[in-house]
Amino acid sequence: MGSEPERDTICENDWVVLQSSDGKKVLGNVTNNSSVRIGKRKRKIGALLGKHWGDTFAVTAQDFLQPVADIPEETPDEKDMGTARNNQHLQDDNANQTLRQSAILKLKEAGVHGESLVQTVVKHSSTFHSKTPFSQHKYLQRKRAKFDIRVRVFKPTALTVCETYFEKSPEKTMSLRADALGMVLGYSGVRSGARVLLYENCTGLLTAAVAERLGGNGTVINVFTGHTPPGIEIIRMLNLGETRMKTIAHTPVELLSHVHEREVEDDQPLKYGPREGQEAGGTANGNNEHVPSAKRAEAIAQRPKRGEVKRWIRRGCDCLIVATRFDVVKVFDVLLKHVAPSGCFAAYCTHLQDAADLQYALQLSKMAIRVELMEVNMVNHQILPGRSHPAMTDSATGGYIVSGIRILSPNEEEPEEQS
Amino acid sequence: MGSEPERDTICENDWVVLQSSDGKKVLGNVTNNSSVRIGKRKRKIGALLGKHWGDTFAVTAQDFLQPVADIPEETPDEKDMGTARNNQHLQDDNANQTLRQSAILKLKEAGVHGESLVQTVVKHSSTFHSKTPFSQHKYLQRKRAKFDIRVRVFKPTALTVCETYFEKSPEKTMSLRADALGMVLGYSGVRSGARVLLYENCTGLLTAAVAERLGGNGTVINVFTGHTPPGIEIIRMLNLGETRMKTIAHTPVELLSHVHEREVEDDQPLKYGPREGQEAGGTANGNNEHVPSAKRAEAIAQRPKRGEVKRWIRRGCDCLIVATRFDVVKVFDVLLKHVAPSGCFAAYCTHLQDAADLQYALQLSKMAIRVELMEVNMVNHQILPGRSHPAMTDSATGGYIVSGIRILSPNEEEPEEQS
Amino acid sequence: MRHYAPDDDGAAAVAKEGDLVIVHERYTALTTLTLQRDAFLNNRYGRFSHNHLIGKPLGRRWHAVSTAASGSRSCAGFVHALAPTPELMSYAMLHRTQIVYPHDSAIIAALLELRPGSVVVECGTGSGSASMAFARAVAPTGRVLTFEYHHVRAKAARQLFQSLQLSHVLSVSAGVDVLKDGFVGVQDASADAVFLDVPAPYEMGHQLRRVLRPNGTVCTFSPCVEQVGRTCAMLRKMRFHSLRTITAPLRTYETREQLLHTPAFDQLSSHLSTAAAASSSSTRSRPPSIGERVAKRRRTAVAAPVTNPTPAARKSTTAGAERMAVSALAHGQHVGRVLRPKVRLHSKPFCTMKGHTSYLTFARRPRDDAQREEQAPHSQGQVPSVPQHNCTLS
Amino acid sequence: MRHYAPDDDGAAAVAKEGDLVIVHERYTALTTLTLQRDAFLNNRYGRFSHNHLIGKPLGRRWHAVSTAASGSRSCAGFVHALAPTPELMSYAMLHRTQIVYPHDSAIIAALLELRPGSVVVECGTGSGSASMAFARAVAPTGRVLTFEYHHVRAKAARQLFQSLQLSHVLSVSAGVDVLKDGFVGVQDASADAVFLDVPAPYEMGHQLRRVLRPNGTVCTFSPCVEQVGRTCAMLRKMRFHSLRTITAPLRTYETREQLLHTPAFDQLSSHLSTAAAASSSSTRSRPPSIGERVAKRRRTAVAAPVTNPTPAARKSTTAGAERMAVSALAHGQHVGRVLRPKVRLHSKPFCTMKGHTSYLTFARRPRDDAQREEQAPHSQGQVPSVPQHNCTLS
Repeated sequence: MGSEPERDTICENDWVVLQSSDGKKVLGNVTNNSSVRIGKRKRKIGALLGKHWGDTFAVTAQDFLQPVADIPEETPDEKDMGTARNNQHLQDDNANQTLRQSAILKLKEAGVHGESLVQTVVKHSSTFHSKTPFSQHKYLQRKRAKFDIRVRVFKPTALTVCETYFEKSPEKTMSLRADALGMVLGYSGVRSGARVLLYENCTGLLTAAVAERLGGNGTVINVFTGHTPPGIEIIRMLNLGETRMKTIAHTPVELLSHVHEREVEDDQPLKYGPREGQEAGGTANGNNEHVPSAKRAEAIAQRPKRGEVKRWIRRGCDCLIVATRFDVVKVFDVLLKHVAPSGCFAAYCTHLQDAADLQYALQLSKMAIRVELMEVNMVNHQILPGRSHPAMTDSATGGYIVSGIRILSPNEEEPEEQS
Repeated sequence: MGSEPERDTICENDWVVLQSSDGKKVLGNVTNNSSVRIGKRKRKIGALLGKHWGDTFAVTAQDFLQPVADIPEETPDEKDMGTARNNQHLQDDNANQTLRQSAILKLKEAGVHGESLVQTVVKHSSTFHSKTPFSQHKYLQRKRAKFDIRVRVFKPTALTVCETYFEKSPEKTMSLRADALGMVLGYSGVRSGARVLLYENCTGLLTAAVAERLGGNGTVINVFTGHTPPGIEIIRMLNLGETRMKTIAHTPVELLSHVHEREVEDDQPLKYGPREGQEAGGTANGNNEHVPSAKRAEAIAQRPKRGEVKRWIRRGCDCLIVATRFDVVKVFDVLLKHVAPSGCFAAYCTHLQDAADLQYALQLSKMAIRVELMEVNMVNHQILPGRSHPAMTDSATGGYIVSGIRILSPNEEEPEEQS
Repeated sequence: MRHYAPDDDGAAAVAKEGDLVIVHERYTALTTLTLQRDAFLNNRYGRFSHNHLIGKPLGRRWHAVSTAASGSRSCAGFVHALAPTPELMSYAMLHRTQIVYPHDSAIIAALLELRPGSVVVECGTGSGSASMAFARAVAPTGRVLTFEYHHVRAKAARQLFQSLQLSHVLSVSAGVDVLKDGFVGVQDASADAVFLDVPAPYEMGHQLRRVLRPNGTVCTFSPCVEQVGRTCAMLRKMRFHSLRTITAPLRTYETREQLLHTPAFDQLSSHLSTAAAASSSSTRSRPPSIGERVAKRRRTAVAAPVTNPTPAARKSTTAGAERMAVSALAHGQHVGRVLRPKVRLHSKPFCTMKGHTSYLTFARRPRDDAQREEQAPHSQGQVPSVPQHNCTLS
Repeated sequence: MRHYAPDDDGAAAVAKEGDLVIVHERYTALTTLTLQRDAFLNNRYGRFSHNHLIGKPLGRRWHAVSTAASGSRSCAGFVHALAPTPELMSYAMLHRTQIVYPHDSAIIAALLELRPGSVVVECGTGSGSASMAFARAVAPTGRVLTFEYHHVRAKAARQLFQSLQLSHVLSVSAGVDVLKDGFVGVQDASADAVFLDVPAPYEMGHQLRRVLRPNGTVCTFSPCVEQVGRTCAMLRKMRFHSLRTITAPLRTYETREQLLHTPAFDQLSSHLSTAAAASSSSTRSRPPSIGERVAKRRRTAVAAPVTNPTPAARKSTTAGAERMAVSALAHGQHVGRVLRPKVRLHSKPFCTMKGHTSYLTFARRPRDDAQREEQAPHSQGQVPSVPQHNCTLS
């Protein structure tokens, strides 16, 4: 059915998501010599090649990654809020540390690293032994996170990439959180084989997520303005592979005004300028500079023909997804009419005012039913023996989703329908 | 210091909040012959006279209240969601009840009521004995709530009256929830002795709540439009007593444009038309009809003099509270300038758009700092052994509060200030 | 929920005999219907001919051929027939059974990283609402293997999936006591994801380890926090990683056009006698009736130049008076005498919300490494060893 | 937090020597200061003379007499000196100690029905943030009796309350092990409310029964749900009624003016060559710079007729371009050439929120009736009998 088998091991040029033991995530592109920033320094990640997804690695003194059995203790026991209240110790560990920063640096240079460095630091803490076992544990964990960094490698999926961007650069993905992504994909009815009309300002994250859900069958019609798809660099980070990349049709918005016309360019692939090497499909390399011109020509040839995209749109799209910084009502004005009746749509908005405008406009339009405005709420919980509660500090919002089902408004219906 | 001692027992003409065992609340005014609707019928509540706040009562077959020791089991054990999922019984108890409605009615007429009626009904249930102990318990509770109604009498405080209205007639109090009320009183800095400027459309609830917090010292300047304070009937339900009632100054809005002028009416009490008997202060009777004209004249004489209110306002109010269905920005335009610098304000809004407008307008005005827009969130929890979780169905919102501190904007400062 | 073949060039889908469709009467009244030639549907809106739908695209008005039998309405009404989706199916079932809410199953599908080709093991099936959402995400090449202890419910679910033409993706296994016998028929390390909606997920640790592939994800659905505590303890003991517990309360909003009028505060600058100010202001602050508002909106719509008479443009002229006014202003059009009170959109949550559905706990299965200490699982619990018999799924 | 005498006719309050004031440098930088004649405050905004505040009303700009010692700024700045409130004091303490958040203490005060004259027993005092909020609600005739085991913290709290001139309302009892010795010095049935912020509230049932008056309310502040479970079990056993557990997550919003521009969708109706459409649209959709926006707003403000030159009116002309435009329209004023792009207010929550502070459990003490079965309290727990010695509160 066109979907490629998923590879179990990491290959040259694969993108990876590396998660440190403190939960922080970072994206990297794996080559023999590539490196990513983990903790405060760049680390060589060549050792990932050939390893399995889910494997864990330690950072060596030489800033290499090196496979290890597992991360020692996965879930840190957090502070017991109930009792800690009554024994507030001095939190400033450095004041009680007799080992100077320069000494630690020297130890590191001498090759002391990882757990042995942690133990040396502990030995030099004047307060470690006066701490409660609970505080000792916390102290050790902090020091391990600092001196004995472990990372786990994850597949770059819509989920892990979404979470990485949400943590590190939410402005690039409109702060799209994983639960909002899930609801957009669910309420818009994306499924393998569907024609999905899409307008997004999430740097390609939604395009890639839809392509992942299509699994090689169907089409994402990613509508863009301008002469080239702007900001879609996340797409190449999902290791989508050729089959799934081919389901993405970046489509200039002007095409929408010509879907019912015949044009001379209809036999030719969609025309738009290249950018950032995303042409090369699943094997796009991370350095995004010189794409060989032959390869580029090939990539252009693989684009769907303009006439074909027009035919798809003429027949009606199954799903519509919008996530825009612009006027979402205007975007719906232009796109909703190309959704086939009974198709689903979902718009992601970061502000209630936009979502409210859209909800209201759709209610008046008679082009949709079951229009709902949902707040995307997610509460994280700490679940530990005797110390369970919602997260003390949490992401405040996942934004808003307006969903509904396209119907033919009375004015759109042909008279013969009223039989 | 002017605050009256709180009475422990219920007196003639007191208002009371009656809460049934199912949690439903109702307000009533106690006289020898008065009655309130509890369950589906009106019940005589004369028996409350002379009893203590917090006492419990049963409903007799003759629809009287009658003191009882206590409500048998206060907190109903709710359905165990975890296991109930796997043994969904038929929920339609009536189908399994061999006792007909008419037979039950006859039993009631024969004087069988309360617990004995419950036991009779249980005896005639064909499924009771096949139920799990847990379901039996639930069944009994439902039947008790129906045939053996118990109520507990609470003082009508800002809290209990607020909750009663929120449950029964939220439209009268702008859906003001108890937590929102608390936040309004807290962030506006209401305290005994303060001058509180107030504009509300909550039927007097906020006016009464502020008077309760003033405890007889200070003033609530309740600004109103029209020729009589509209919709303030909740005030009399709080049994505020004369001292606290006297701190309420219903003030026509036109007075605000004359605070710096000298007028001939300055020596006279505030002029506005009477309405709904609320003139008579703490002893307002519930039938709100014929207030004797002598009493009315006395009530009017007790109103503060127009010139006095003007002097208060000239010197600046300590607190500003607004809860309006109208344009909240316009209301602030008119009222905020009468708040003394360093005074606090809080506005309660039901819609985010209003709160946002106000927040933005205040930020631009330079008449306030520390302007915050808070969502009023409260989650109820079911806490039962092994079955604890947030309430499955909950009130969705407590509205929004915009709070801040009034400062003198640069344009308002006198030049001598810049010494 | 039909899936296109890859070479399907995308003709507009039409309803066929035997298809299940959703009949949308109004927001709270959704029913399902299997199309049969020459059959009729009767409801409060009238008598509807199936033949009007067969061979036609869905999502249009389906007009009644005659009024309802009760005769209470004078003219025949219409409803909408829609293609089934897991969301619509769930809402259609909502009044008669417990469901996994659509927003929950959407979030679960995303956090389980479901995609075409994924294999999901689910226990128990229940109403099938989560199964349908998972099936949509993994079709056509993936599988959802769902276990339901109760035969009656399993049969209902099987019929449901059959009517939705999902049987090639979803198989229901009935009557297996999973706690005792394990996920019978599921091969070792074959599942990309496991979803547990059972009373004691914390007793299924070894089953999870057996069927999940390394790095595969489990999600448990627990209404009570005590159950979550035991589940997390089990998952930590089994060295699962990336533990996370979330809840997703659902708050929905309504948006209305609202006339925002000012109380009689405008007259403050002019000195009026108390009575006069009061009476004039009280008339001024009277909200106009609905009729007046509608009339005003009509006038506005007429006065505004409609340059683009497509449905979309029509929509934007009527989409909120405020927007209209602002954009007319922005385009430099003088709207003349169309002086409107301040009208704006107001949103607030519906009064009550689905505050809690369940705690969702996610965790990933660790890789098996020879040197691990948890190789002696029997020391860790009372869970029986994994049965290896290979029953076929029904 | 000063309280007016009842016959105080309300002269504008002025700051006096010895008063504690809050110095607001910016939103996140609040400090406290006790006024002393001829003293100076030095901070990053310059050198400030206390004399400028003494005898003057607060809430005005407090201008520096000279630039900051570091000399990094060329001109002297200003800060605001504010009267202390429990909310401001809590925020001022926020960075150095754990506090009960102001929204929590506001809700607690309301649900405990605090009012002037109420007697509140609190355990433990901690930073004193809740105590201050309670004291404000019960002053001047009520009392807050607060227990703090740790002498250092008790001393700090006492100093704090002294500096706020709250000592007549708030008394701090130090060093009492309340679990063992009970609320020493609190008379039987004298408290209208009890607030417990302690690790084991579930062991204080009999103490609660002793000091609370019938129908008085207890509130426990518990971070973890397991503690809440034990507390509720205890309260049920002690036949407390009206049990209720809530949490109050705090979500705050920011509102900004935002220029909402349309992507290059406007040109759809006219046929343009791909390249031309692309280039023209990309310039058109460029958001104007901040400078352009400010310039435009200025022009708008000038063009709009200012009929009412009070500060409030000035505010309303600048309060959001959209409002301006709409209301100008509503008043039939032709704003002519002031053609503005669509500007609107956008609100969204700040990224992170205080998702959880504590579970708040409320319950009311039952009345003592002779016929009750819980008259034998010793059968119900390990709590020692109530000590009756009558230490004075310090």
